[in-house]
Amino acid sequence: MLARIHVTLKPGVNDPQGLAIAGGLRQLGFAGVEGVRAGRFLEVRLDAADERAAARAVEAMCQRLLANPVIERYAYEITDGDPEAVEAAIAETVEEEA
Amino acid sequence: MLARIHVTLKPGVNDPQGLAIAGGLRQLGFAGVEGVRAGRFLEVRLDAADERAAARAVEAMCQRLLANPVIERYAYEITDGDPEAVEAAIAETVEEEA
Amino acid sequence: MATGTAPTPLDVTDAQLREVALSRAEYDQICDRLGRKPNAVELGMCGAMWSEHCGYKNSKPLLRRFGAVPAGERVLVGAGEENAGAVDLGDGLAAIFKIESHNHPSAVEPFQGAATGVGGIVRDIFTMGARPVAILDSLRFGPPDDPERGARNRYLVEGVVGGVGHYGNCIGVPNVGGEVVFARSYSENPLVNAMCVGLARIDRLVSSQAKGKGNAVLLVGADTGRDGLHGATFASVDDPQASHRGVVQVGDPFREKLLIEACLEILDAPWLVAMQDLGAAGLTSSTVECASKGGSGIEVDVARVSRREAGMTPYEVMLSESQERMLVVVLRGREADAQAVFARWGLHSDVIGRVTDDGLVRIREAGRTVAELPHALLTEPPLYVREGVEDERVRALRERDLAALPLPEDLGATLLALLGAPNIASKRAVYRRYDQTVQTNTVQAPGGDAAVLRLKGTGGPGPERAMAVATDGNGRYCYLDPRMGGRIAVAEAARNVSCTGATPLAATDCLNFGNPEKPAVYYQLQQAVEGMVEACTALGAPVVSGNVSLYNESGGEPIYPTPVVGVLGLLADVRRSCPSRFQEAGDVIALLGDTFDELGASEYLEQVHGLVAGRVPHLDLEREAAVQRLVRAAADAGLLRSAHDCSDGGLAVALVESCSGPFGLPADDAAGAGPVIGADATVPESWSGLRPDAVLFGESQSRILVSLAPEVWDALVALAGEHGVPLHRLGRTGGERVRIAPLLDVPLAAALETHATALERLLR
Amino acid sequence: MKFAVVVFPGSNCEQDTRHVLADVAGQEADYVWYATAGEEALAGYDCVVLPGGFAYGDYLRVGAIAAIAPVMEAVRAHADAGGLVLGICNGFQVLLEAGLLPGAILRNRSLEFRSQWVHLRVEDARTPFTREYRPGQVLRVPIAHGDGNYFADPQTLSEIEAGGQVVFRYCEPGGAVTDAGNPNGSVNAIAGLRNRRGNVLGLMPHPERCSEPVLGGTDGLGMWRSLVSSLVEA
Ligand SMILES: Nc1ncnc2c1ncn2[C@@H]1O[C@H](COP(=O)(O)OP(=O)(O)O)[C@@H](O)[C@H]1O
Ligand SMILES: [Mg+2]
Repeated sequence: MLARIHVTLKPGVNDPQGLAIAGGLRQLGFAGVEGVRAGRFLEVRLDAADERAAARAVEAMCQRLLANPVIERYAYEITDGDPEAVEAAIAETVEEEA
Repeated sequence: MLARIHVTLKPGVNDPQGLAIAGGLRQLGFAGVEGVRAGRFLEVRLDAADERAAARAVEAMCQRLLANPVIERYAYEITDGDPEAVEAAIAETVEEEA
Repeated sequence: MATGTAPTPLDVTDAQLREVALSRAEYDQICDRLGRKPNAVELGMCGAMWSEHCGYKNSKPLLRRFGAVPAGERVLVGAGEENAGAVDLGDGLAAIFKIESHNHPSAVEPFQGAATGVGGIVRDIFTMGARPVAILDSLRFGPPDDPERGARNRYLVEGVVGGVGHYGNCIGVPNVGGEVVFARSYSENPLVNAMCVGLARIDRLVSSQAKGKGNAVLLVGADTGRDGLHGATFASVDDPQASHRGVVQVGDPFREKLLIEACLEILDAPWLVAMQDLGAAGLTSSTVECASKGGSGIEVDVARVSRREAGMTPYEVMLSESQERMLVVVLRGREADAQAVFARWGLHSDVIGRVTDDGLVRIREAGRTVAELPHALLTEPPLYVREGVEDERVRALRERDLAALPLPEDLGATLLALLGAPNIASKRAVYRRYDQTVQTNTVQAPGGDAAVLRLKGTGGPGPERAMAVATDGNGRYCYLDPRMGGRIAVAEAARNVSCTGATPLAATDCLNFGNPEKPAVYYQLQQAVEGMVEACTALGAPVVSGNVSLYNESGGEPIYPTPVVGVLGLLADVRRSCPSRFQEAGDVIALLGDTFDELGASEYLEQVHGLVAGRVPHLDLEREAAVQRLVRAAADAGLLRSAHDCSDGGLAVALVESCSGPFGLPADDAAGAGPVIGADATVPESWSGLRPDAVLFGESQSRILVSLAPEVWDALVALAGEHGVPLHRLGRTGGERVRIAPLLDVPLAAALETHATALERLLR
Repeated sequence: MKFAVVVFPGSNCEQDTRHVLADVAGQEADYVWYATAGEEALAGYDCVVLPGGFAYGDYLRVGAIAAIAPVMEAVRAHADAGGLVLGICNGFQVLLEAGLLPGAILRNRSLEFRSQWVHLRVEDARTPFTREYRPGQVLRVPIAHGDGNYFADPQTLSEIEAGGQVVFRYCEPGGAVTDAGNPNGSVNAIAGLRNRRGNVLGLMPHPERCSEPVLGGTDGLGMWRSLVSSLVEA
């Protein structure tokens, strides 16, 4: 299975990186940029009986290591992703958009 | 609008972060972990005429600043996200899963 | 990409030869010496080993000239013998050091290119059984304020500096020195040279000689991926942009740190035979090196190599440049002992082969032979001795008469302008991003002349010893006069070391040049090496290691010829190390050496008059040696409160730098600064015949600005007399201004502010 | 006096720390391997030091993976039993991630690594780590970190301040706590803080790098002297 995990800073926690990126974008002339928040995106490939088992495991991973509850929160979805498929999917979107 | 941007290492590019995280998870007893890929997740709030305009802008942002084309690739979706809604959505998922 | 199936011969197309950067003639030579046609794997191995990067086919004949420098009794391992040079520091301790380039990778991906450059040179050092204790980085970029390329140049600086810091900070090796120089000539081809110094017990030095038939060959560290395929060959052809696309390695400093500790832990193990890091040309060069240095042979099976990716061919495995990998040779039967240590450090290891005695490098895949070559074939590429001819345009520039040059009416304003120029402004914006104090040995950090590092546990009951280290090189000098430029590169690095009171022991060098197949470039290479040999001989600093980076061109134009020299010196008593800044108000300011009407090739000439022209300042080798002996003797006798050499920007700039605060630490670092100390100097009578701008900003060589307590002035006069060195009393330290009467008088605060913050602003 | 210096994969100040404790302060100091499991791993040690470095490369989050290392069980037990625990730089980050100290660390405000000397004002000179300093004394100490930007949510912060848990603040040479004196953007210029009980201290600056005259400063000595004197009395 493949868990796609998003770890983001809680609102209210200042985000120097996000600020810098926003600044950089405006400098490049993207005047429309109102704000940027920088987070982490983790793809965890794991072997689990079924989605529920996987979700339980991933939930525990987030609580115990992947996110720091003091400053961060997390969300995830589980796909029965053979990773290749996902890779491909992403690749596609990129093509399309390119 | 809100652009949710995923920046990930190209397949085949060495991912020290992912390796270390996978090691940490196994140390915690998550034996099922087969591999981890670490990427970045950026939420860009921007003011644009419509989705197509936003997409054009975000595409340019990725190419010029947000991703390093030599080792990374990117994908994004544009939601007419009033951010609150998104925040809320994420928050929910967290509740549910918690 | 072709896959190897020996011994099926291969009828190579020109395209295939191009891919492995071999000429038709070279291919034919391979066939002759081999007595058959090589297969694809063998061809790839030959291409990598015969590349300039690994084989030095254009530079080796010139490098042999360094052999002419007397080695002296301090040299333990000379150039070319092992992965790095080694000198004897006493107390059974050896300093291992080397400088290396990572120019082409950094042009493509500045952050990872620079990071893996640091990783590579650090591996060269601990491979020999030394703990890395210092990193220096010598960098060249296009101007940050260039009208067209400024943004790209700033992006490269940001990436390279970020990468150097990322890697060195993580592995806990202090970055204690280097250079950052800007010139148009580097715009499309930045230079990233990294130097590492390590300390080893002399009786525990490790060799890379694979000896003992049947001994086991272990591959330790990262899994092997398709990283950097063709890094070695492509580092040897023009246009990095095109060449490196999609072959970028991502460094893992954390794994490197584990490798350092694990490799140092096994030094005492009776079963350790040899260690060799994997660098350019990966498994190919490391196996070949071990076999050839050991006068043995080696046999590895690529099927035993752990992969990061599926479906890799033997060709790819043998040529992969995946980072953070080491080859370790252990006594047969002791494989498990070795693997246990690595496992404890969380490092994966595979037994991939054996030492043989047949002079061959044999590569198998699951038993089937896929390549079999005599290591002599791989380590002895054809050598090319070429004809060097000086570029007429350069001669013309050098002959340019500067007498008619107008004099700036406000010399004070000119000084302030120079202090804000990227090449003269403090490099704090760069080095504050490097951990300078980890390992608790840093006595003098970046910001002065040479760095000084205390040598823990040396000196027995007496005071601890220290070593001093610095890098230098001036591409503009070498462009206008490669021979003099080569001399000066060595002389200034050694002078920086001598300014701390340390005695230079040896040197390392990185030759960054353009395409040697061009006569004008070959001439530069030849001349620069001659100049370096002359200076190394005169200053008693034999070259014990080095590296060559050629084909540094883009759009057909070669970069400034840029030899970068690192010099390491020894100080008997750490407490006697001499800082570069004034320490007390009321001290005497004096100059060792003399000033001439030499404006040629100066930073002033380029910044203020927009000229890269004129004669490079003359470096008299005997005078240089005498001045350095004098400053060391004076420091050793405890006469000096500070010593700082005059380099870019001349006397006026050196004077301002000396004013910037009493700590040996970066003076422009808020907490380090402490009270600054002004200067009240007067131009000596004897210089009244010189152009004022030459007096202030000329870059006459062999000059050191010192400060000392008035009581010891007579002692210094006497000492200078003994050494036959001119000594000029310039004035007194103190006050809130920098005055060089009658030429200029500026407020110190303004001068220091500009000097300290200009680069930061330029890079923003 | 017996000190344990914990070694994580990627620690890089463990030798510096041991050097100061043993060769400068003249105390007994052993390395303890991160994989040592069980509550007794640290039995017999008076003070446990988590040294600086880049444990696990600081990948994921600084200190995060080290905080779940087997030895941390014993570190927690040692702290719960009232034993002294000192976290320097990366060690401080590990203590935060392990929840032994409140708050968290963010990237430096500048987003750049900073290696320089800073000034610290001693806010609490009664702890076993600082008793040899004067309250309000200004120390000159090196920092070297890219992630030293201390953060705590408003409520936690007010608890920390109310409880007098702030031990060091970044300041100017004269002792004034200003933005100019704050090298990384830490909230309330917090450079080091202790737990409520006062037996666990974490700080970003490196006292072990300024405890010998040749290194340009000796303001770090007070910390080792404090530890020794308090342990002698205990
Ligand atoms: N890239 C760098 N990394 C570390 N230190 C640097 C770097 N560039 C310059 N420095 C330091 O800044 C100081 C001044 O550099 P430089 O002007 O080249 O000295 P000099 O003119 O005496 O050779 C030296 O201490 C040098 O080590
Ligand atoms: Mg100098």
